[in-house]
Amino acid sequence: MTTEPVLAAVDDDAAPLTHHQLRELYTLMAAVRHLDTSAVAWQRQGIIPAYAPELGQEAAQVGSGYAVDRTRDFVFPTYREMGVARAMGLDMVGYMSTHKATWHGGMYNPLESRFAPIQAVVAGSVLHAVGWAHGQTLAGQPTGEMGVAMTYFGDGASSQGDVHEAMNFAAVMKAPVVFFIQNNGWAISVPTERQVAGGSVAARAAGYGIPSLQVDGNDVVAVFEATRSAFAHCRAGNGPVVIEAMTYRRGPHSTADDPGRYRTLNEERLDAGEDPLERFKQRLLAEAIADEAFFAEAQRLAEEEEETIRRGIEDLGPRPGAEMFGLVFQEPTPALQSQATAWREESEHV
Amino acid sequence: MTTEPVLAAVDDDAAPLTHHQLRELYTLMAAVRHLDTSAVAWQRQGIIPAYAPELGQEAAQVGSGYAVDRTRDFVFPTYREMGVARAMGLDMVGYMSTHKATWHGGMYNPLESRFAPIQAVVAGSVLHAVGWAHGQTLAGQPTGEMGVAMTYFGDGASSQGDVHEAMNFAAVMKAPVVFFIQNNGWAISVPTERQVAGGSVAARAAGYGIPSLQVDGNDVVAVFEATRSAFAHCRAGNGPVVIEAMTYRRGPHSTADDPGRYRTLNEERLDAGEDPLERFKQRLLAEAIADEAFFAEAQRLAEEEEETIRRGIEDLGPRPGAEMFGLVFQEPTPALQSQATAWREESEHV
Amino acid sequence: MSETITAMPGTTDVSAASVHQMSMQQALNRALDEVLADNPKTVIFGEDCGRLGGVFRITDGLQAKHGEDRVFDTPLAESGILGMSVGLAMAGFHPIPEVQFDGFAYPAINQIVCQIARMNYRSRGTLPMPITLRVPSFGGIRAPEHHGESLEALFAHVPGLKVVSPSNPHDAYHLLKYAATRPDPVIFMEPKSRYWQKGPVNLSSAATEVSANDDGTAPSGSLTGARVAREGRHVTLVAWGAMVSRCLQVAELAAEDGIDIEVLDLRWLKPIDAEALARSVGKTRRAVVVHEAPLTSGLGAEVAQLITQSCFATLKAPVERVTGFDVPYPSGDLEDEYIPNIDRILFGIQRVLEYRRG
Amino acid sequence: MSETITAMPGTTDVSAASVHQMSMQQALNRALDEVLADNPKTVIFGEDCGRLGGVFRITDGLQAKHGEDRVFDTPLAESGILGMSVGLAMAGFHPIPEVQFDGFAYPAINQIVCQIARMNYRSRGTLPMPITLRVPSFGGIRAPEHHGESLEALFAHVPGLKVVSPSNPHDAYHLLKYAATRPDPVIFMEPKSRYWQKGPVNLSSAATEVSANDDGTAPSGSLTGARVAREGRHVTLVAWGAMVSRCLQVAELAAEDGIDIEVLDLRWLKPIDAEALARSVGKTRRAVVVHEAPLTSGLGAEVAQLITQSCFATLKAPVERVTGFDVPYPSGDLEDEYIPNIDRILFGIQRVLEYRRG
Ligand SMILES: Cc1ncc(C[n+]2csc(CCOP(=O)(O)OP(=O)(O)O)c2C)c(N)n1
Ligand SMILES: Cc1ncc(C[n+]2csc(CCOP(=O)(O)OP(=O)(O)O)c2C)c(N)n1
Ligand SMILES: [Mg+2]
Ligand SMILES: [Mg+2]
Repeated sequence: MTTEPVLAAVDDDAAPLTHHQLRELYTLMAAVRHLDTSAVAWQRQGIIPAYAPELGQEAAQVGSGYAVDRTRDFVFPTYREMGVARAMGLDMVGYMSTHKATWHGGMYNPLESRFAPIQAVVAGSVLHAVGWAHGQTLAGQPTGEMGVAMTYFGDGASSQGDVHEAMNFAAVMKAPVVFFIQNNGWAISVPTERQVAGGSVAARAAGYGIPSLQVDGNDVVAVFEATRSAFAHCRAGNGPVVIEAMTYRRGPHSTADDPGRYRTLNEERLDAGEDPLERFKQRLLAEAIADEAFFAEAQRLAEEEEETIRRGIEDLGPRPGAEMFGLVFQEPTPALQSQATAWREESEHV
Repeated sequence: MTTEPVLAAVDDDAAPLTHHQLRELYTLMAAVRHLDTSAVAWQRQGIIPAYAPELGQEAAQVGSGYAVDRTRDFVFPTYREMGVARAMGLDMVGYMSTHKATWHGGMYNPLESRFAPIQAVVAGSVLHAVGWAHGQTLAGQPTGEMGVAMTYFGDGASSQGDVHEAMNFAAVMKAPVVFFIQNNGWAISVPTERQVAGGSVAARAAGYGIPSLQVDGNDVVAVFEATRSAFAHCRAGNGPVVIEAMTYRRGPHSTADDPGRYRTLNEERLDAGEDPLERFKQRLLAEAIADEAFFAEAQRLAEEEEETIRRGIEDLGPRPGAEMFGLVFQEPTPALQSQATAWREESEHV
Repeated sequence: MSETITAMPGTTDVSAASVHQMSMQQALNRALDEVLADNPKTVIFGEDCGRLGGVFRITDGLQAKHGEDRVFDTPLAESGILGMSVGLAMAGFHPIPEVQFDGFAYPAINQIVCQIARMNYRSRGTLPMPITLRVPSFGGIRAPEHHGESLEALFAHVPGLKVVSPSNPHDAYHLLKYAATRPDPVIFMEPKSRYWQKGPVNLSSAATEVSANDDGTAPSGSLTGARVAREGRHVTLVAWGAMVSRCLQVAELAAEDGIDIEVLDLRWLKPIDAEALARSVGKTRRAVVVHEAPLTSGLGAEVAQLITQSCFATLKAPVERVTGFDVPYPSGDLEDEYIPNIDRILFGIQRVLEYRRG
Repeated sequence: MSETITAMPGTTDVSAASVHQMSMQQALNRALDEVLADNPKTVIFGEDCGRLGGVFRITDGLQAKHGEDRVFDTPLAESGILGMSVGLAMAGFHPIPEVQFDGFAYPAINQIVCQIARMNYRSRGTLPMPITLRVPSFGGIRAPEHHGESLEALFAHVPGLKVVSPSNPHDAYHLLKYAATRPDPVIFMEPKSRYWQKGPVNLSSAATEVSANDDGTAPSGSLTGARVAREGRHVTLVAWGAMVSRCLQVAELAAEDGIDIEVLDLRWLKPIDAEALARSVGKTRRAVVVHEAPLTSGLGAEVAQLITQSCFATLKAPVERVTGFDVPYPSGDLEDEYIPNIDRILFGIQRVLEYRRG
């Protein structure tokens, strides 16, 4: 019926990554891997009550996050984008604080970070990205320099009605949005084949006239390049792009989950494919872009970093109860103020 | 990515319509056309407060409704399927009563009619069709004899998240559902090109692995045949089908609407295409399937029928207020019963 | 149907020159026009808001005047409209979305409750949501199903939202201008059965000025609080939206029997002006709350409980509620049986007047 | 933490043989197992309900035992799950859908309010909706955002729904079996913080029998009404779900000071057992309602107003509400500041005890 929509070829999306950049990507992935596995340990040690590991999704997250221009783009994460956050240089204590149950959404400044608050509603922020992106159009950003919104969501989230509404709105309004799906094979216990009819979220894009890219989500360079061309397409005013990064959730859904109930270790081994970190390492070695000393140093840096973040998290006290009341509105209401007063009297006995 | 899904060829969807059937189709369309234009007049005369005309959509509605097997299928309408209702032999006073503001949803028996209550929420019943259809699978209906659900909705409704959830559920569960879209060019004042990104609702189906048919919605025979093959496909256990009937809303959105605010008469004339009734008449004449006497008789029957229905509607008194309370639950609650008592005392002074 | 607009404290310009007769539809349209002109970040959108000017013509002419970037039609999806509003607000815009009818706010509730109402909180104040959601509300126009709903109890229960409903053209004009310039989300419930009623509107900008008290709370009678629509001594009728004019009618009828009714137009449904309730019922010692929404868990319960808390010692009778029933909003033929009518309100007044302890 | 289960009127079998110690999770699981066995038209579905047995394991083992047609996973879409329930009910099934957490009922509100609650009415009784929607509810488990919400006020306001919440394993077992065999839609709110608490469950089927009075209303104390969880003379605490056990704790503490507290476990949040409220507060003359949901327009207002209406003449103090605040449910670190704690409930009791008129 319609011809398959394709990405506009844009000049500035072609330059190959430098060796420096490739090493930087590895360093980021190593930091993310170590922080992620450590956070699971923190949970076991009682430092944080819960965590949603992104083990296995480092390439998808770092590769895409690395393509963001933090002077003008904006990212809309779910609850599992620690790797994107790290790649974008977020304050990671602020990021991790949500998992310590300090503050829903995290304690970093989303405006300065260009990274929206952590979102616990599956598909909850996909439409926000469309609105933000349409705002760039309305603000009259010159073509070629538009800020781009990138919204992350999972194979499971793709079933939500909001995703459909978002893709349709974005396409009708030609909004500069990158829909970045991490298809990690699972939505808690439900595998993609019983979730995503037709087998691919990217395949949905054509129905809206949106170009799409299905990419090996375990290949960090492939992910980066796909994201970079999607950004270029959007920035040039050509409307939205859908990227589906095929990857695998190697860990449990969260530290509360027991994957043994719905998949065997053998299935995990077979389905997970190559470890994105190890695979990238082998490539860097094979192409002589990095040597063992580099990897050892990356690991050392990752450990140092984790140490600092862990200490920050351990030191993080609970927020003052008054914030419950003070942060609801920009202009507080008398009714809420009197509740705050009653709370102070009864709970703090003042 | 995926190969274009196609309809399963099923034996029993091939027989050409008999002359008798073709004439019956015309008779139905003539009855619908006359009732529809009369209902607009009723509104002007104050017999009913409002009406949503289906002028121009007679072929789409009669052609599809005619394919329903009322011993086992079930239809989920919107608020504009008068033609389907008539083709399925509904009690038309019961149907029209919703437009008299007698009872939301109409007064016919939906179970006996195999026609769900009139639905005012755009896309509201699309998921119901999927649930009903999955019920056929669960009930273990023998393949080839499954009851099929047909859900109607518009180009505007296609933007709702529920439609996406419904198509995905239906495809994942292989539910016997026909999604029948009447793309009539408009959702109140918004034309399809600013509503349906990509230009076609049928094109969305492939993304779910659902076969689809885009059909000339002003050709009653084409619509009938498409619907018949979709039903055969579903009945044989092959899962859902999407049909998009391309037609045109020749009238206002409703009797409260003023299309002059958003489209010119000239645009209407150009975009509406051929009148489905006139076009079918010319074909029947050309193929010598019917003669002028037949058409005159069809018109006479239509007028007679409208007369009866109008009288039924005029005679329809308001429902007793007690029904407000009595029909909420199967098992009424004491709280509601005491509200009913208070109402009777205060409003009926008993 | 005449409605008295009480003079607003703090209103300096009361010259006849700035007072115009207009319908609520005109008043709202004018308010939006001015808000668009005043703040280039304001955008209006929804289903049929643009070219058509809305099914109730509230946005009539605004697209032609302010351009398609400022006033535009969206695809037919309420969650999309509200979700998009969040993103626009994050990008620094001030969205004024419309849902076409009350009943079609339900598909957007997830975005309203979990996103719009919480983003300021979640982001610790860095991402305010200056969104004014216009909702043509309540019944009374013999409309199809889902076109006559009262969602105020739901909205008022949601932390992070403010909720307001004007009862007359003057308030509609000023409350909409006020709401649309606030940094917090406001649900603006328009009584659709009142759209075409005319009334005096004082367009003077002084009439919108809200001079807060020292403690940050609003002075009584100002736009941020309730309004005494009619003074009286014997019973307070509390109402909002379309029920205010009905209560005023009832008061006229009751006056013939020597019963002097005070009518309090609540206006703000969240936060509720508890002081105005206490002041009025402190004087009359009897109160009846009137609303169209179903009784159980309706906003009438909250109003009644606020009154009981502040006036318990002096209250002569338990607060009465005259409301819609716990049934789905019925079709036009039964509408008058469902919406509180004059008789039922009079019975409620009678109950609080005749109440005897024990 | 011990909870007394008062003997149920009409319970004939009180033999120890049918009394088992089990957690609420086990009681619910057993109830579903039996309902599936009893009625072949019953189907259970939702996100992760099948293979995983639900994130709270309420449906654990049911798919393996009853088959994939009876207990199945759906795609991740709550509106889809509830919309599908409507169609299944129309096809003669008895769906027991689950939404995974309270906060994720919002995406399905449109289907719940506009479809499930109205289809029986719209179809004039020809299309009943025997749907039991299970909603793991309320807070207290330091969960992520949207996993600790209390939606009872919203549900109770919707005409066409019935709403129930058990506070202990025995009630959980019987109320779920009762709800799941009714012809009307029931929202079944499970207090997730109580899933793992054990208690005695009398499995005797006689315990579920509800012998209605002649007028069709339920006898007090039966499963269709409230339950006196603790008798007392001085103050009535009204609560439901997880707050019941907290109120029982408070009652024990207050007893040390000589204050004799009655705890009424409301159980049914729609319809509310107004007679039980009148009976209890008619005796104690003082009442405090406790709930986790935000104060404004919460169900506490309705409960308070029902009490005030029936007990106005004898009430010694206005009904107090000890509730969550009008703020979004906070993160784990602040949870204990938000949920009514023992201190705040005691303060509420003190206020009704010390109230002096004028
Ligand atoms: C609207 C909504 N429904 C349900 C949930 C509960 N839930 C949290 S994560 C999840 C699975 C998400 O799967 P997917 O989108 O594939 O993301 P992944 O967890 O694999 O990263 C579910 C059901 C939720 N958070 N939001
Ligand atoms: C959920 C919802 N939102 C808005 C409306 C108001 N409304 C009624 S019909 C309509 C346009 C529908 O267009 P389409 O689906 O193309 O059907 P058509 O009217 O052309 O038959 C709108 C916006 C509604 N009924 N339901
Ligand atoms: Mg996933
Ligand atoms: Mg249309």
